[in-house]
Amino acid sequence: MDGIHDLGGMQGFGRVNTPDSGRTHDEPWEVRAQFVGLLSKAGTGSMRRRIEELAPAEYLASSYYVRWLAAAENTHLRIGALSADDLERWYRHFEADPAAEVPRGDDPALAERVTARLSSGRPLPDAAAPAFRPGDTVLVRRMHPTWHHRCPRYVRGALGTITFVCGQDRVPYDDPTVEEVAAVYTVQFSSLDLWGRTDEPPFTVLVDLWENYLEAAP
Amino acid sequence: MDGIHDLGGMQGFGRVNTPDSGRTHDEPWEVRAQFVGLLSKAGTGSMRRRIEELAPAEYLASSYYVRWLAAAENTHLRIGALSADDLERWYRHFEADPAAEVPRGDDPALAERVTARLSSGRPLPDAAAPAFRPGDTVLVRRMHPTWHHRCPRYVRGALGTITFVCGQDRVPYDDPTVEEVAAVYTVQFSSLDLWGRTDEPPFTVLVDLWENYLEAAP
Amino acid sequence: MSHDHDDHDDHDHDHGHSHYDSPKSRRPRSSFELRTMALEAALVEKGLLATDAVDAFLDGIEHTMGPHNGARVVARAWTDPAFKARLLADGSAAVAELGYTGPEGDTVRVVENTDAVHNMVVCTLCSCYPWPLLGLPPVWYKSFAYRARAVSEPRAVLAEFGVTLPDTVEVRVWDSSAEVRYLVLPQRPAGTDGLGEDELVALVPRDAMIGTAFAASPAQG
Amino acid sequence: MSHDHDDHDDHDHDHGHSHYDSPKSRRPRSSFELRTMALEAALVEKGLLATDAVDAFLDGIEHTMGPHNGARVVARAWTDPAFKARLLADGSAAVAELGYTGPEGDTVRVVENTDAVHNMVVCTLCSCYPWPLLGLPPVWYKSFAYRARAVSEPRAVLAEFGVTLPDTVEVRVWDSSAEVRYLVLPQRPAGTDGLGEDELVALVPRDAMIGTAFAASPAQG
Repeated sequence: MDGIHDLGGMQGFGRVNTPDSGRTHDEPWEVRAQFVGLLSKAGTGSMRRRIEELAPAEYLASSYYVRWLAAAENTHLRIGALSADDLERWYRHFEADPAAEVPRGDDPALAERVTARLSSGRPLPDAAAPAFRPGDTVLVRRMHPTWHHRCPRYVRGALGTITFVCGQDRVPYDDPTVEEVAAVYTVQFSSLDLWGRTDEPPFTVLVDLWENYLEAAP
Repeated sequence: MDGIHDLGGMQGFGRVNTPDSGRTHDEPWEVRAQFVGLLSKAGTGSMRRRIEELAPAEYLASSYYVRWLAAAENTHLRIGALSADDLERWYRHFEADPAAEVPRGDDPALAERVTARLSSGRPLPDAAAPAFRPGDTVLVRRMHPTWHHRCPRYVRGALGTITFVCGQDRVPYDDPTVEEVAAVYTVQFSSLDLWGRTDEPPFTVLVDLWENYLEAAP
Repeated sequence: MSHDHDDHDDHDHDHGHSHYDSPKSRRPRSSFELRTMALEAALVEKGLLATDAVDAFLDGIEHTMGPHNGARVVARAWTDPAFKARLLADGSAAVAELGYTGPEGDTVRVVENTDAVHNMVVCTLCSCYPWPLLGLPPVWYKSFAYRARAVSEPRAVLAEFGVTLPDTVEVRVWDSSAEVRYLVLPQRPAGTDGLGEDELVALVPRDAMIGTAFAASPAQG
Repeated sequence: MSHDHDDHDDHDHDHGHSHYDSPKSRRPRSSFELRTMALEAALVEKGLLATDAVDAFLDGIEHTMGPHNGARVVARAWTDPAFKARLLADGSAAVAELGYTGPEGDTVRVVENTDAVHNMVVCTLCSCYPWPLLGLPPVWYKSFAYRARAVSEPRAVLAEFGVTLPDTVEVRVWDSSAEVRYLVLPQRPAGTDGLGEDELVALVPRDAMIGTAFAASPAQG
């Protein structure tokens, strides 16, 4: 979907480098919320998509890790894996008793797989039959996708040059059972073709895009 | 600026037609806030621009008339026409005494000019030397304007057809003393050139654009 | 416009236009109302606001202006072919014949719905709207959802209003991004041949002049 | 990485990785912490979460992974021309030689800063980042401002970090929108000819590997 998460080129957000912004996070619960969401066995699908589905006003009002937390809560409620009552009951439990600990539910086999995954590398396989080659000029399709995708709006309709064929990968969609694969390319754009002349000298932007977002330049 | 106000094509906002959304407003203060902002003599400049300057999260979290109110407050504070203390003092005054009335400050000459304006029409003058004519194909420039403008992002880089020459008008900028004028055109786009194929049959979008947002199609 | 759902301001009829809640009201003032009162009072205190000018403008936008004017224009166009021709050729001049001019209505273009074309109007960047002809815009016209979706999925938006069109009808969406203000001329309903202008006015809901409704048939009207 | 400003988690050293505040802490838990605890507890209750798997992942992302790995890669490339050649030709295979593989680091591309080119990395759509090489991304990398501005005004962003470049340098901004993860190979600082790999590691701040800092000179390091 073309949601609020697609921020490239938007103005009005102020400074990047602010006091304490070099930290990775501020509170211990934050990273835990992210990984509880990521490792849930409830079948939440892509958490990226779940975060994109937050209401735009909530997305902008929430910190990074609150977005992860809210998306994880919403998704478990929506798919019926948890009820609002489950969450409220436990919330009141921990609120009432500061010494209460979160119960453990270990799964050594899964923990072992996670540990193995943490030190394994699975580079993208080579693209089987890429339609474009380095040096080709391509046009990013104009679209209005209501499904999950990874094609930022700021490159739509722009001409770019294929710089690398990154490999072959599953096309991101809502439905994790869809097994479509496509070549992924690094496409190079001149800032002039994205933003025209600005206050800065022209620069280069490189974006990794699936083949189905591209067409041959006219 | 390319701010959060530029909403064309964004997804995630839900339904348009909701209960009570046929009303023009809900509370009497709302329209008053808009016109107090519009008629201030403090030299706030374009209130449109002032609303666009709200922080994106505040913009999305606020109702239409709260945006007008917040923009009017911010602007008067920023230009020094009012102090935070002025606003707080009066706020506490009205909060403490529900019967307190807002003081009047009449200006019969201005009121007369307003009344006259309410029944006058000032159509745009004809464009002096328009660069384009109906039927011409134009390309909307790619840009990254940090100043106030009226060129939505969703038409940038798209090809369209000049349908009407609307007339000649001041180019919108931050600085109200800049007196640049340019022709304004109605430019017609096929939805295919904006969004590609979608669930709906192709349709037509017509956008009124100043000449400096356009160039001749290559 | 009794079938239109914007006759709502019962609580400010005392003032004749939008002012603050009367202290007789049982509700406590909201923080927004208090902020608005504080802003107005502080500006008056500094000599930066003319109360009578604000009142005059509000009286105009809430009473003189409004969808009754647009409906009159539509009914006139339905009954007077020469007026309709002038209206479509130069909207600004034609609505001025009826006296419907003023701020946010200086340059007017009227776009006609036919069997082949359906028009709808939006302002994606803010809320531009033809005040002299339609008054203040409805909440939905100012909503983020309408501003976002009208230009990218107009039929889905129309469906929410109960307007469905054959695939062969061309939908034209006008994004009022400059100073031209748009009025949709809806199709005259069937079964209205015998009706005069005043009766026809009652068949033109506000939303039909924005493009999210049809004119009403006499049975509904 | 003592000159890097992300050594902050003093309050969870007891656990070895991000857990909840100890009840001995004097602060009341925030509503967000309570919500996170409730979510975790409810999932465990339903058999939908493996606590040991979460702990293992957090231990990896907060300790095994981190900018010390990226800095090792950089220092190796500065001192071993054959490694550098392999690294630039096939980042994934070269970092695997050092064991720096894992989630969000399966496919790695290393981009080299030179006198003519300065690279910086962003993820405009979310927060993609090479975990095995750099750990968790800093708050600024995940900020709306960075995601919005890096691709449209990179020099203004760099200036906020004290990085200014001659106009003749080509700025290349890499938007990690798919599964490739990027590491910037900063330029080796002057005056480091005599230093070994371990000493060089200490000159590579995390931000230099994202592209918003230079490597430190020995005097600073």
